[in-house]
Amino acid sequence: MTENWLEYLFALQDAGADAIEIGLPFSDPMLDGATVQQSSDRALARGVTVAGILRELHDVRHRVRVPLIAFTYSNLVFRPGPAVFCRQLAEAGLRGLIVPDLPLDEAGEVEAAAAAAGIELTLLVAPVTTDDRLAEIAARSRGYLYAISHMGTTGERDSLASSAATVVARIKRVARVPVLVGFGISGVEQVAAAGRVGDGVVVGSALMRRVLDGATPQQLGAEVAALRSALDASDEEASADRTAYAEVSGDRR
Amino acid sequence: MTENWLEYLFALQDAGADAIEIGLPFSDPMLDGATVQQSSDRALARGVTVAGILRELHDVRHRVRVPLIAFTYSNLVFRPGPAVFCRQLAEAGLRGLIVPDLPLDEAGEVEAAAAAAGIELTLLVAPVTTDDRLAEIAARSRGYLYAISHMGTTGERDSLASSAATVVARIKRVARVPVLVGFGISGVEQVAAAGRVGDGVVVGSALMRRVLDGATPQQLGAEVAALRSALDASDEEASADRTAYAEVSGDRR
Amino acid sequence: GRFGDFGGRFVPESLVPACGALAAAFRAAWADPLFRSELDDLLAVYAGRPTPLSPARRLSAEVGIELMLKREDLAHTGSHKINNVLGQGLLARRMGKRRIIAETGAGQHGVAAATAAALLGLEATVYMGERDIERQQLNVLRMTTLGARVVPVTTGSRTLKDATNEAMRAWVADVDEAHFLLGSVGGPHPYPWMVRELQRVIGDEARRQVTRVPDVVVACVGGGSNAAGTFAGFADTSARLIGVEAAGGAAMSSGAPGVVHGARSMVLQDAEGQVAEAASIAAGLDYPGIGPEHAHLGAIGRAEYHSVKDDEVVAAVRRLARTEGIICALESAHAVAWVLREAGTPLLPTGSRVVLTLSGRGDKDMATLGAVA
Amino acid sequence: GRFGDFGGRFVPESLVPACGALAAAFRAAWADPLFRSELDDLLAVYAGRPTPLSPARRLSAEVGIELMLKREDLAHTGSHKINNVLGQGLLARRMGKRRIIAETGAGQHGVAAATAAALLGLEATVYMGERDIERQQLNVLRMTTLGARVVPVTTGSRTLKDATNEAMRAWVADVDEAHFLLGSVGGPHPYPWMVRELQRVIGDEARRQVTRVPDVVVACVGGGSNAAGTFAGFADTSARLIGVEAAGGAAMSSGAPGVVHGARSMVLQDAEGQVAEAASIAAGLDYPGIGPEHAHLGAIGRAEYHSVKDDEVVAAVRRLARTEGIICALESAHAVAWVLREAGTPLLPTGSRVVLTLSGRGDKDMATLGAVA
Repeated sequence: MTENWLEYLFALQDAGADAIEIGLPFSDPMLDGATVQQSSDRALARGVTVAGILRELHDVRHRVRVPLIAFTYSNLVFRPGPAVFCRQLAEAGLRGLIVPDLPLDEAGEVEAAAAAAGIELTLLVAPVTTDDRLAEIAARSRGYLYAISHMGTTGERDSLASSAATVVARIKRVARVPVLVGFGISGVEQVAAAGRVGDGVVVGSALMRRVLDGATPQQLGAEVAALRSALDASDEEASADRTAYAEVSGDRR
Repeated sequence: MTENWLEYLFALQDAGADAIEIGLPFSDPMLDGATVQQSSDRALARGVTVAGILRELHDVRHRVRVPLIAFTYSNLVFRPGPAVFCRQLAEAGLRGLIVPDLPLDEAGEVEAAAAAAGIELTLLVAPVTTDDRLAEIAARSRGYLYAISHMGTTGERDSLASSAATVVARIKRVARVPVLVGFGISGVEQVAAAGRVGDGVVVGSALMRRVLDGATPQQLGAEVAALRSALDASDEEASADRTAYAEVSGDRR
Repeated sequence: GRFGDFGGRFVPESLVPACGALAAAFRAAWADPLFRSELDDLLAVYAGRPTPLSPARRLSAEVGIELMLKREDLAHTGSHKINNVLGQGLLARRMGKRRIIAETGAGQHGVAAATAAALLGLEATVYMGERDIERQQLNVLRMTTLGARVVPVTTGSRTLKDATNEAMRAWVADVDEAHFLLGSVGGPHPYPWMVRELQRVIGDEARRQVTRVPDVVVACVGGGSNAAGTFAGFADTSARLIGVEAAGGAAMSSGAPGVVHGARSMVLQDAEGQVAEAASIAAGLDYPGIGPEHAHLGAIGRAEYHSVKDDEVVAAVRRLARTEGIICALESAHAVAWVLREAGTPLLPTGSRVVLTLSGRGDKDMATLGAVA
Repeated sequence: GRFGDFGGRFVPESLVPACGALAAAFRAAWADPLFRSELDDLLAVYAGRPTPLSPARRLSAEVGIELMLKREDLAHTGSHKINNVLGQGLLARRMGKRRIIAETGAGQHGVAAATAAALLGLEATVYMGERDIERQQLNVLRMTTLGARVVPVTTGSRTLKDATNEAMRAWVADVDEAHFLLGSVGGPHPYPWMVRELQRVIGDEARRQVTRVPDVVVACVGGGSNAAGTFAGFADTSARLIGVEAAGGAAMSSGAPGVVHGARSMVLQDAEGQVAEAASIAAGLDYPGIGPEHAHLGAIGRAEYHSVKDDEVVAAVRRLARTEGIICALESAHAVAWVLREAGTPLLPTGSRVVLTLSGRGDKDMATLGAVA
């Protein structure tokens, strides 16, 4: 599991993921549930570093055909400084950045640094986000808009929150970029349901748990292919293109 | 040890004790040291009662040739009432009563009851007793005056307290009855030293410890005979008669 | 020192002069404005007095009375015991004593005595029953941290009664240098009077803090110092005074007149006068006697004494905690338990205005409470 | 919410509206005389305020300064934490919340939060690191006795840092019904400002209690709420303000600017920004961050921050206990240890007049202290 995280990345790519989220492990993942916390704790305990992950991605960047998006917390951005951090992402071949504890109000410096480095800073929208804020977030988010499907942390849930459809519908009214639906989505049914409302679905913890449980890259690829099919099926019922967006455990293996 | 306490009593009598103190065990012997406390605890735990002790003494009273003096605490006197209690003592053949937590100031009722029942209430004098109090104690004490040889509880000590000579000398100036020296006296040397200053010596804890350690009535008798000799020897050096006063464990076996 | 038929000074002749000197010294000190102001200053800037009188709003609403809590749990060291030890500590220093000797049951008095000794630069030796040492480990650690020597007492029931015997023995042996810092309103004169006077600050404050005289004033009673101090503030009012004993240590309900620890009072004892062992979940009430003034107040009918059982006490601690956010000592919870049991009955009619002294906080009892969970 | 370069609101979008509503609600409440008087009343008749300012006479004489102790150890629940929880508890009720969520390290804030919840009829859930649960059993029992649910946190270092993460996660999931009752001057705006305002009663009282402005005001700092509240009362005076951190959790001396738990402040962390685990004998200071206002006060030079080691802290608890009869919390003892170390040096010249906040009492630490005996 330690050494072959890149194999999982390529398995996901081969299975039809449209974009892949690269989690950079943080010691205090405030918005993540138990699966990501454990995974982060273990990775850090093993000596995994952000620099190491980016170096490995840099080395394989010619084989990557889908957008890679970094997902991490503010402190890892501010510690080196947003400008340095965004340049490092860009050099490693990443396309975007998501920082869940960096709301609009605090995002200015990172936005500027990202723009300067050619990194798309994707902002998040929650079910409780007001219309005014939503309008501004939609105006400033780059690459995607990330719809937090429910009030809670990341991690699998029994069913797609009813809040998901509502928030995505509100976002889509003002969005200029594709809307991804994330937080706690797992299984073909939920993926299909999320796909019916959004432009794409983020499946994070559910896949990570499979890896933690010992799935091989091949097995994980098969899972993602199944999700991809479910999403495509939902696509036929709905009107827009759908994106399968999988999170990989560069950080969280 | 349980059944034969009267044998100890007669062994002491045969060994030359001039008077014998009968401790009536109390649950909270505030002025007694560890030896008497343990002995009292054990006796009470075994079910020993004051009534039982007095009944046994009553049964052998024709064999007793020396004065028997009860030693106990106020609560055992007040619980039945001083009048009843003193009558019970008299009926059992006891001659006197010593109540270490009944100072002059509280003694009135017991004094009257004792007098009425023909019991001598012996009062105690401490090294710290003032001259005024000493005069009144001397006037009211019956049978003996009990000189507390040192400030502390009963129990053996390495040597006779220097306070003993001082307090006894003060008492003898005003005493109309023999002065006994007690508290923590053990061994022939201390008995001899105490005997040189007082009219008699009370040896309590030291003998009781011998009993607790398993001495037979015969062995205890031999000890007392030795103390008796020491006392008589000191008598030859001094001017007055001496009394060997031994405490027996009616209560404290 | 005499309260009707009760009180007195039943001590060995060796202690008579010391008791006399103490009574004289306290009488003089208590009449000395300088002593009083030094004590008042310590009570205020050191011990945190006045303690509040807290309305127990939620619990009052639940049981249909108006309950006000006199918060001795907020005093320094966590109980009313600090009032007494500061007074006696100052007195000991004034008398030129070098050290203090104290007895303790739950350890609250021992901690308070060790505290006063540390504050005033006196040595402290505290006698504590072996059984109490086991169940009040926290307080033992507090005492040793304060620099006191804690001496385990292994005789008798190995609780407060025996610790008191041992402390008195120790006092006899060092009566010149040592002050015996007795913790409750028992013992020979002048203790019951002196300790009540030092504790009357509880009742005097509460009297000033109420807007009008309450119908009922209630406090737990072991030896009875917090109750005596509370009652003193309301003795001349129409308030009914209620002392609540542990069912297993109810000297008033189940005892008989007797002489223990230097005073005549009510005592749990057998027919011959052997003192019984008390049995209470609250180490501070695990005592077969009661202060002589309580015996007197009960005899003349000025105060009533009731008792509650261990399980009522445990339930009372929890209920007060959950409704008012106050974890009181198991001792204090006896008063609470009585209120909970009697509220709405003829003993405590609906609508009664009640002042209840919470004598101490319950941190020390958490292990005990955890074990009966 | 902003203190120079520090502070802010680095929270998930899901919490932004709640933080905004909280800031607005607190601003309105704080300006509302009815709210203020209700809080002041609770602080007085329930929590025991004002707490005394005690002259430490014997220790002062020994070290050659004039030391005065602000006695938060005497406040209800045993620490200054009660000031904050009563304010936030009233605010939560005013905002219509049904329950509170709290994080705790030493358990003092958890106990205080559970207390306020019980008093005000709110449900309480307290997150506590598994390691802290082990070393602060007493406080765990207190919280459950008060009716709170204590949730063990098993991630990361299993201490306060992780308990805070978990509490914030729980808040995200129940942001409508729950108020996140943060215990220190960290977290997203409005917490650092709100908690400092609720704690400034410490400093305001002390300021009124001194006869003239002291030379030095000193308090321990973990998150820093007792220090922030104390400093607030002396910010506009000439007094030097000193915060004392644990050597193993010295965010000011050994940390770097960072964003943790919703605010930018000084944080112990590695070169990439992974937050370090603190290590202190005092669970309440076992935290890698510090409130953003402290970071600012340090940056502009208004306050100085120093650190002391565990062994100095243990010695300080014992010395204060033996000279003044006060067993303070291991947290508070950091301030005492600094005074003991520096008295007579240029940092704290002989004759200095010092106000030191004793943030809490040490009952909870007796087991820890016993283990290093």
